[in-house]
Amino acid sequence: MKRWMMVVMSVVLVMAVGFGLVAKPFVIAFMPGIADPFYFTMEKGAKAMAAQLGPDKVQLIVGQYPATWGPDAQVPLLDALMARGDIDLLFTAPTSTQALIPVLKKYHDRGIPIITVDTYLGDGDYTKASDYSFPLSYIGTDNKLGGEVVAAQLAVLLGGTGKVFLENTNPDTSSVMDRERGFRQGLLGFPQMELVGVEYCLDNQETAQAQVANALQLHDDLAGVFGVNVFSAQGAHAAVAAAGLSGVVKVGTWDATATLIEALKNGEVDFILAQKPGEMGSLCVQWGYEYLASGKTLSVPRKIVPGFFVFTKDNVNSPDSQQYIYSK
Amino acid sequence: MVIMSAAGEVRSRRVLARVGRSWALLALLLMLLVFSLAGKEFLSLANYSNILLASVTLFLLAAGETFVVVSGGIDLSIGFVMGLVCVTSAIVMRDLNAAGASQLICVSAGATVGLVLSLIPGAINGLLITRFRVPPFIATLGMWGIANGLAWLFSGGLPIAFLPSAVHKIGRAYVGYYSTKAGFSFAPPQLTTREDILSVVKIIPVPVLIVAICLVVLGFVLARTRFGRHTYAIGGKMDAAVRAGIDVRRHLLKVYVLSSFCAGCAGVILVFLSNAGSLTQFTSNYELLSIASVVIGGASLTGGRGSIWGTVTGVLLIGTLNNGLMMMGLQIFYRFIAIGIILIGAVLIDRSFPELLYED
Amino acid sequence: MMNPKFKNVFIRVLRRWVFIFLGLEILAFSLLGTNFLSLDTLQNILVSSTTVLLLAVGETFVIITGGIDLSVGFMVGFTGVVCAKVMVTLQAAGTTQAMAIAVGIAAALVVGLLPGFINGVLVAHLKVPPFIATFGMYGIAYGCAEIICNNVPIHDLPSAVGPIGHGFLFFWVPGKLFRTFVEPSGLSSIDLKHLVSLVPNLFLITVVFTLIFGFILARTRFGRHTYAIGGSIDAAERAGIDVKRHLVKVYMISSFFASLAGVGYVLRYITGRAPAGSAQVLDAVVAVVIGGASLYGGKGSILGTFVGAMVLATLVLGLANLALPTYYAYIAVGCILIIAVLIDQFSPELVHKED
Amino acid sequence: MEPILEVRGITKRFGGLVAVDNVDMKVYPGEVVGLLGDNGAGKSTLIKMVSGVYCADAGTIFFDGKEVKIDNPMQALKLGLETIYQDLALAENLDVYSNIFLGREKLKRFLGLVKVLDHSYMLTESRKVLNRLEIEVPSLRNRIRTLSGGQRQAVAISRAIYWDAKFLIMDEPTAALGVAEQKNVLSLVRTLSSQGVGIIIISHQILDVFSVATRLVIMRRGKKVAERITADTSPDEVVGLIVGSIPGDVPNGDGSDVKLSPVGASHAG
Repeated sequence: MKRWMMVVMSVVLVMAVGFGLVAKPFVIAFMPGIADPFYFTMEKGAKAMAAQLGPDKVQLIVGQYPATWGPDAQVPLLDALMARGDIDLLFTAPTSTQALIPVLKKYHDRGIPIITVDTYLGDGDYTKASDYSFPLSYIGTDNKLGGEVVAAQLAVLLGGTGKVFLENTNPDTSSVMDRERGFRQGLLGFPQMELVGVEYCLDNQETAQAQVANALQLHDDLAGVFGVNVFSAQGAHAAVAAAGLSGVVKVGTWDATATLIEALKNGEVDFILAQKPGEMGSLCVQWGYEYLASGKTLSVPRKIVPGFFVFTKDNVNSPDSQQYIYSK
Repeated sequence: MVIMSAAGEVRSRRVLARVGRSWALLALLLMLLVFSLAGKEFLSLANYSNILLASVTLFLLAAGETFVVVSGGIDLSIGFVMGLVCVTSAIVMRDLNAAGASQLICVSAGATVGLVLSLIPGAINGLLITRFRVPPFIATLGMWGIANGLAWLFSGGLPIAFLPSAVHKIGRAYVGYYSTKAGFSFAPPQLTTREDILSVVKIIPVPVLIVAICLVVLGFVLARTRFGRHTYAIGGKMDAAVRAGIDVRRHLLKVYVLSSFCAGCAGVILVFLSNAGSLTQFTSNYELLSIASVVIGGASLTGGRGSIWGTVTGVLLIGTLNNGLMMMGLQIFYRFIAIGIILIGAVLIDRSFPELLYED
Repeated sequence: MMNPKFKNVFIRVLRRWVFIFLGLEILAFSLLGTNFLSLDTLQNILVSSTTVLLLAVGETFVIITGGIDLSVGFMVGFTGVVCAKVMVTLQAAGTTQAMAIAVGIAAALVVGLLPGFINGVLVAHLKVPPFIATFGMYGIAYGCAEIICNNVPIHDLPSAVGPIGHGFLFFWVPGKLFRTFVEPSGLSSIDLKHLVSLVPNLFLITVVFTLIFGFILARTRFGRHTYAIGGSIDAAERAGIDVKRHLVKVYMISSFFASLAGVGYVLRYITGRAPAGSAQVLDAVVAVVIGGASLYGGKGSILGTFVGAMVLATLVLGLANLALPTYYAYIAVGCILIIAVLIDQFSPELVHKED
Repeated sequence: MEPILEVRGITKRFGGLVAVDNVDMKVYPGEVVGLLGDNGAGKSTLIKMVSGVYCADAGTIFFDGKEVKIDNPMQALKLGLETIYQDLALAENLDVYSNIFLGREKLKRFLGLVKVLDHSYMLTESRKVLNRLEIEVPSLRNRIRTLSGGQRQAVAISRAIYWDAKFLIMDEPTAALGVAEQKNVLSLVRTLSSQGVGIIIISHQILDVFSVATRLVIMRRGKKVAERITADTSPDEVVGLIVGSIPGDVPNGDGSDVKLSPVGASHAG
């Protein structure tokens, strides 16, 4: 009789614990780097994956988008998010490779697993031992590789020869500087191609437009332009189109906003290298959930590179490619 | 003898004062000369048109700001009002276009909604300043945040795309085109080779023409009308203006609405120029650049002085400096230093020349 | 009409509305937010407000004299870059960490006085309007900072920098240990979870300087003269105050505080960045105004500024705690600013009837 | 007897405008001198040079028999030369006693280390001086902004008196006041002069000046055109001199000193 009671009790207990687990989903937090279409799209991907897994399994909390790029804008918002105390896992785009190390380390030490997305800590290599190797994983684009891809794509369009110009945004931001490095690296493979100038628009589209217009003025044989992010790309294509040189001067851009997709359809932009922010967000939630569900024992790849999607006039209208357009 | 020398002194002082007043213009001409000699590509019609195109929004923002500064106030909200209007206009144009409305309706409805919307922040600023005696700096700084927040709210932070095709056609149009191959035409000639395209002489970009018309109107209003006179009177001495029977509150309200409306015009023009509705970025500092242009143009932040003509010179000075330094290959950061020095220098020069006592 | 005694109390309360507002803010976020009323959040508010608070304290002096200092925003970046550059250079030259850090900080604080001096001379002696002089300096400081750091963030600072910037005055594991300044190492993960860190170093430094300068403003002749200049520059001049000299000092105080914020930035973020702090300059002005200062000069206090900075930080972090969309923060700050000035405009002067 | 204040050939130019042109003037201890002239005659500029607000372009100032250089207001105050300005020059955002002590705050040691303002001392001292002059203000803690015109004037005067002025300059002291308040101020002026304080009074209200001043100095267009002993002249003559309908003693200001032989010394004190 007594034994029977024990059995019933333990069954009830196990079920209670089980229901408790079911009733309380894992809370995954996302802290974006800056308010821009790239991170909005990432949020969208993460939300989709969270919905797919079900609200009983994952609850996604999105932190406030910092208004400017930099640890001074991001860290207070991140701290405020983490102070909620109900977060089981954090994925974030660190806005500084060094400033965020102690900040994220603190949360890691409290038992909260960290995934860095799009940008990384230190040099991004979490496999070797270092003071920044604690994150679970880095999920993000290889910006340098992307730069090389753009260089190669431009070279194909230009037949491997001609002057090109790089419209960058802010030398202070590591990701766009990696793109610049990759682009320079990629051009080395084409000795006939020459990088005639680099300008920084500081995230102002009008400035970018003026700078590219000037570059066209300065080099009347300019053959191609690469705009490294939303603002520089939009400014670059507007300048080329305004000069009536669309199609003559090849425009390659990074980040697939609706504006740039429209320009591609109009023939004002020749190709767009899209990162896969939606996929990154989705992967973060998926891996994060599986890691938590396994009782933090699952071995997660230390680095995941979702790769790129290159929009061209030929594939821009195909149904498959629509998922890579940035949207909210 | 004594009288002669006194008259001579007055004359020379007057010349000196004139020079001092229009130093910005002289500096501009000097700068054009230096840059033209330094870089071979600077001296060309296309480059001047680039300078003008790059300054289009700043022209409008600074012209509106001129009225406010002359009245003795300051308007910090204009940059974000521009962004708000730009986003809203673009949304209206996009949605009407998607709903199948005709191009003309899309564009005119979008522009109208934007311009009407732009009156509201100015009216609120004006009411806060005139009825509730909130300092202009604070009232417009508050609006700075609110307009920015609303722009985010409306756009979701993404640039607005898929506008009617007339938008970019207008934004990139020139008044006329001439080339040896295609002759003169009002529509852009259909050319394919680079040589042909580059050989086209393009006469005055349409946005520049529109802005020029706006500037002429605004300049006329400030210099020649009673409205303008009253603006100077209020900036010169508020009490005197009140005693002279000017309805100062009403007038200041109008000034802030006008400034906001100019920002709205800039926002609508920006839609055409960029073929997108974009938010004003935090780092853009349009309001500070506008104030800088107004001051370089000879206005005083204590009010009562300034002109549209001076402001135009100020904007051109900044635009030319940016363009010229870029042509010389200097990085953008050096331009911040150059503008800072010119700004302080402007006021110092202004202070060191005597007042022009007698107007002729 | 109204009982005068009651009216006096009413005026006193109205003049201190910002304290009440801060209280309401904390209450509201505690009710709506998740775990908002916690030591972590409180200390986070204190730490994250340090940059704005430091800038605002310096700005308070300037605003009381009737001026404004826009240059402080990029002064943070400028002095931060100088500080980081000196540290990195000295470390590469093989000096000790302590030496590199000390010299770096000293260099930033000394170099930081120069723009303030120039601002002061421009404003006081050459009669350039403060808005223009300091806006010019804003551009110059930013450009110079970018040139010094060659446009990229300065990394790889001495390893002791981070622990200082992220350190606390007290560390306490309940029932186990209590330390000051040095974070206990080698704790088990359970102890780490229970570790209570009290009084962040950065906030401590900020508070010390805030108190010193609050004392100077409220209690000393220097402070009194600052108010007098803001009230009436003629009165001050004719009362024999050396107004020009005083103004130069005031602008130097402002840029000194910007340098402190720059050093604080380097310590906390272990990085020197040129654009650092540029977004905080208007926040600093907002904090000063919410704290009861008038841009026409002659009014304001450090205590008010402190509360103003807390109101801002609480608002931003409270909204972040709620994970609300970002634009609410912009709109809310704009509205609070206008409301602050409206309340101030309409609250009557306190008139004493007897001594 | 030595004059307490003497200016010789003092001149001030603003750009091309000569605001004060080669003016000589003397005031003896206990004497009240009225300085008269139309708007723009240079009265205010003259006294601003004496009180250190402006620097003279030429000329010398003697105070208490010694040549002095007064480059800034503090030096004037240190000499015992107080000025009450037409616009009162009070800091409206500060309270009554802070204004009385503005620029010369009483300090005490805080914790034996730092010098801080001694509020209680300044309060009691301010109350004393206000009582002595029988001036009433609601409270010394009120900001100037909350006071009436007459009360502000009273604060400005008590500010000057408190510092044991040897010499007092009053620029339009009665302009903003009611009738009763005007009377009080004028009797205050008499009291002070009987205590041996030299006073210059500037006013448009000629009758007021006639009732207190022993000697009158009349300026026109930056020049001193006449000097009269009050008892020997009439308001009509003075008005004539001010507006120029009666030619002055030195019509072209050529520096001749013929008719300006020292007068008033015998009348003083």
